Amino acid sequence: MRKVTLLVAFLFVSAFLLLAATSMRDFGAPNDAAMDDYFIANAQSEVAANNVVTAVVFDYRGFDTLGEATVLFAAVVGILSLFRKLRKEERWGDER
Amino acid sequence: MGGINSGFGAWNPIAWTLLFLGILIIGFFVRSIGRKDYKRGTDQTQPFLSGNPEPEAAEALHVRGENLYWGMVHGLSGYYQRVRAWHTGILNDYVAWFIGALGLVFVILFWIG
Amino acid sequence: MNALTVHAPVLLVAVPLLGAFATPLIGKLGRRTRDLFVGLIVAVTAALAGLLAANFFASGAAPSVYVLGGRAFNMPLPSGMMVPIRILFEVDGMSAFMTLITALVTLAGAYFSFSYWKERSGGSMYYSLLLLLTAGIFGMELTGDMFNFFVFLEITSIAACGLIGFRVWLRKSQEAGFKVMTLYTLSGLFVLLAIALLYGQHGALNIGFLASQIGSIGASLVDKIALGLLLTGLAMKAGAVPLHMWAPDAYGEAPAPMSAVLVANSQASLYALFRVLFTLFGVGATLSANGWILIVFAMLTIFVGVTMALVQSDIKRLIAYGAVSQIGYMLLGVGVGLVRRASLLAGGAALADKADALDYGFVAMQGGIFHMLNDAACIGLLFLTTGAVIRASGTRDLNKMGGLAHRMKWTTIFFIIGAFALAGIPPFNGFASKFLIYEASFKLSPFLSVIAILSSIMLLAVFVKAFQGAFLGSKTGLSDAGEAPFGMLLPMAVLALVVIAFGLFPGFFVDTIVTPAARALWLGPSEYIGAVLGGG
Amino acid sequence: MNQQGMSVIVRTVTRFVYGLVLVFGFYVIMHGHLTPGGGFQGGAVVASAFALLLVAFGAAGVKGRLDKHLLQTLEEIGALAFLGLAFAGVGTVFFYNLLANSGSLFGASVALGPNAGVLNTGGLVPLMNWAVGLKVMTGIACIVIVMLVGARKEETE
Amino acid sequence: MSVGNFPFVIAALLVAFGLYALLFKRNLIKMVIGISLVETGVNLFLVMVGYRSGGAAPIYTYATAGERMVLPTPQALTLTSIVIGLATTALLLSFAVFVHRHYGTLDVRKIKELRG
Repeated sequence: MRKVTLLVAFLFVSAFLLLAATSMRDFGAPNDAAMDDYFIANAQSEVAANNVVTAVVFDYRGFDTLGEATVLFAAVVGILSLFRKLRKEERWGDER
Repeated sequence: MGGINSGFGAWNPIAWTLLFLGILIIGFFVRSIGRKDYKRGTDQTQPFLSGNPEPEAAEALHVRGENLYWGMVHGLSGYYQRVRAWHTGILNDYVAWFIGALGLVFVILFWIG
Repeated sequence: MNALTVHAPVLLVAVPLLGAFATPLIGKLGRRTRDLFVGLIVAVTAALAGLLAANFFASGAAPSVYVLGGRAFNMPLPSGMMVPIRILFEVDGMSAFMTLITALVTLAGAYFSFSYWKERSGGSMYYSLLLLLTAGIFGMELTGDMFNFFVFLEITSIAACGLIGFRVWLRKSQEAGFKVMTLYTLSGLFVLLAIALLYGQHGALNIGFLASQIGSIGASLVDKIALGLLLTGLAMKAGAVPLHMWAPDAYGEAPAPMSAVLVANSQASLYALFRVLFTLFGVGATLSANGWILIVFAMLTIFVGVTMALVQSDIKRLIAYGAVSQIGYMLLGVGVGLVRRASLLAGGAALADKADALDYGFVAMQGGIFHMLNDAACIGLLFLTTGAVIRASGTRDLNKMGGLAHRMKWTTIFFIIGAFALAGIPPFNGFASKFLIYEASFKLSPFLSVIAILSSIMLLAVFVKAFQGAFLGSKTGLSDAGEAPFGMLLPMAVLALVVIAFGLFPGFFVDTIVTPAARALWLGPSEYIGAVLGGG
Repeated sequence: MNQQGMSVIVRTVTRFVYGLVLVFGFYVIMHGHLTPGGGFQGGAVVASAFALLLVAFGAAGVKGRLDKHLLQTLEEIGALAFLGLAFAGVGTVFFYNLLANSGSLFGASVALGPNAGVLNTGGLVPLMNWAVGLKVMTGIACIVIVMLVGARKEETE
Repeated sequence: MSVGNFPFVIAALLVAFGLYALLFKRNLIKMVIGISLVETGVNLFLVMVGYRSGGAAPIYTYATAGERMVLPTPQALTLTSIVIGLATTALLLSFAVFVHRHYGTLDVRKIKELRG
């Protein structure tokens, strides 16, 4: 019974996802590409980079890239902190 | 100074505090004119545990946290059984709550709203 | 305005990032140097937040933008373009208000940690994660770009989960870490899906531009689905019942000062929820339905949170459920405001005049937003005291505690202050904001305010249980418990002073910082859009 | 897969391929602003070379060569370098690309439209590529090593 | 030729499969796989949103003159979200390692000390 309700809810939400996908504009025909056309037109003159994607990644949206590097840094620090060497007074199950 | 006004009610903590202090002073005054023949060291200072003798073990005098409000929790036991049944520590159920809430939000947005 | 005030928004994110990247390197120089460095970074960040907020609220509280990487910081649009192409930081009343909250809680948490985490391992990584979490929260509150917001959301998720699972030797902390990480990632992915839908429909990522698009051509079906995804994902991240299941685990298992910062994290996603509902979809799309969704979430959150807190025997988890229930009051205030705003817009009334006339919707939003600040201070204070108590007694089980008030007098006093304030006992600050929420929500429907008041009373009962279980009782049992060290008492004292100050002079704070924040949401997206696209 | 890695075939092939993968990764990083790729992609390629070493020679085989503390330090240096490059433009605006078209290092302008590409262009972009490349390669290698050693400890427990 | 919305539907199906794994799989590792399935679907959707029919990669090196290019922004966003997904997956897996170290199992139904 519980599983059936779960399945119904799951199918309902998936149906909405499919509805969103089918009611999007057609594949390959962007509605409004003013921002991206600006990138394609001015990346060479402003950033002096042939690779427009790299120009977007490191110049126009460079702050996203900084955040992305930060996410990776956070993951590394988190994993290192999980696998760190504990002190002997930090015995397992100590609440303090 | 310092008060806030909610359009149809007002709240001024400074005035409230002054009033509270005034009531305290009055209370102490009333208390000070009470009876003075209070004898220390007699039965008057013994705690009255509904006629029982005071237990020796000091822990027995302390109602532990879990035992507080046991009556209220007992009265609401039906509700609590249901609500605690929600909080199964199983991760799939948590995801299921998310999916269910998503579906309800869609329903409200598209049919009710 | 000098260079510092110009660059303050981005420095608020960049300085903690610098500290986070440099802390493990500085940590090799020894603990004292590292603590000094971290304290300096946190203090500088808090000072920048204060500077930003003071400068903003003093200068008439008009939204200002900061273009990252442009030729000039205040030219979002290149010549001849109608869409901003670079990432913007946008500061309006709500953002500046939230940065104050975050700065306060982070300051207290970091300086508490200096003595709380002294004899523990991995201090450098601990403070690095703390600074990353701070930077992520500030970024969430300041950014004006949808995808950039998602990136900061993920930064906060990963840093928060690293901190939740930081005490590796506790099995529950690892369980909580996995659960919270899964749910955070899921909600973040749905937010990203919504952002992708919006980008596919409108070809832009700037919040102001998207808001103007949605406002002008109305919300299409895809926009509505994106709204639903954003709403649910951010409600999950904010911990609204029934999506709160992760919250007690997270607050309960993290190190005590980090629980306070995690509350600030939840409030940041709450801010994002309000931003989406008032600015992004502030005109046109199903306003009253959004408001009623918020109110339903709020009612469930308030009642279930309090009642679940009543039956906890773990003191940290008890406070955590209290924190969950407080999220509901903010949702209630702002939800009432949203419903009222929708009806006013339908009636074609002028929102600014209604705000000046203290319409009950605006008062409700004032209360909800003011309660964010109060809740951050009180819950932070309570979590810090809980950390000191657990450190002293070595257990978290209320059935084993008792009699701590004999030795930890100051901690007891701070706990009483925090508990009374959070439970809305006058003259503390919790009452001031809850008073506004009660009266305004009573105007909408008496049922709401009755439930809210009853839950507030039950919250007082909850704290009485915690106080009686932990502090009262005879001196026996955990008799080795001494008073918390000065390094822990000082941040508690600061937060307690903040609580008392907000309680005694609520009018001042409401007029100076809360009202501009509430107006920024209440008046809708026009100003926000105007700051980006010009004119508006 | 035991402590000293996999069979001799795998190890021999690894010795051959390792250098090639490294060279390709550094090429992808260096030409990030001209050809497909960039700091992240190239860094991931180099990290995959490290992972290949780990798989082939085992945790014990690379004990001396890949030290996780060194990798972590290098990663922090990369992150700091990236942040510093972002701070470099703070005279104008945070993240302002002040080297582009400036005539100095990486400051040459490019001919508009399709061209063969000049390495000495892009302003701060190639430098950021290098910083991010260093950060990503060391970061992912650090993750792989730590998780492998941690899982190994689990088996022995 | 136009394919309508068919590719978007595929991305939505991927997200749905990931949700199914999250809902009905009992193993922590399988739940992580479900998370990364959802993430793959979202990334696929994001990068498909940026496609312009008949467009080439937005890189001017040795490009044919006057050629229409696909939108560069979604590719940058997808790159970012892929790296974020890597980070989250790595952290989730190491949490799974430690959960197994403490509980001796990866069955979700047995890892429920935090309830009520």
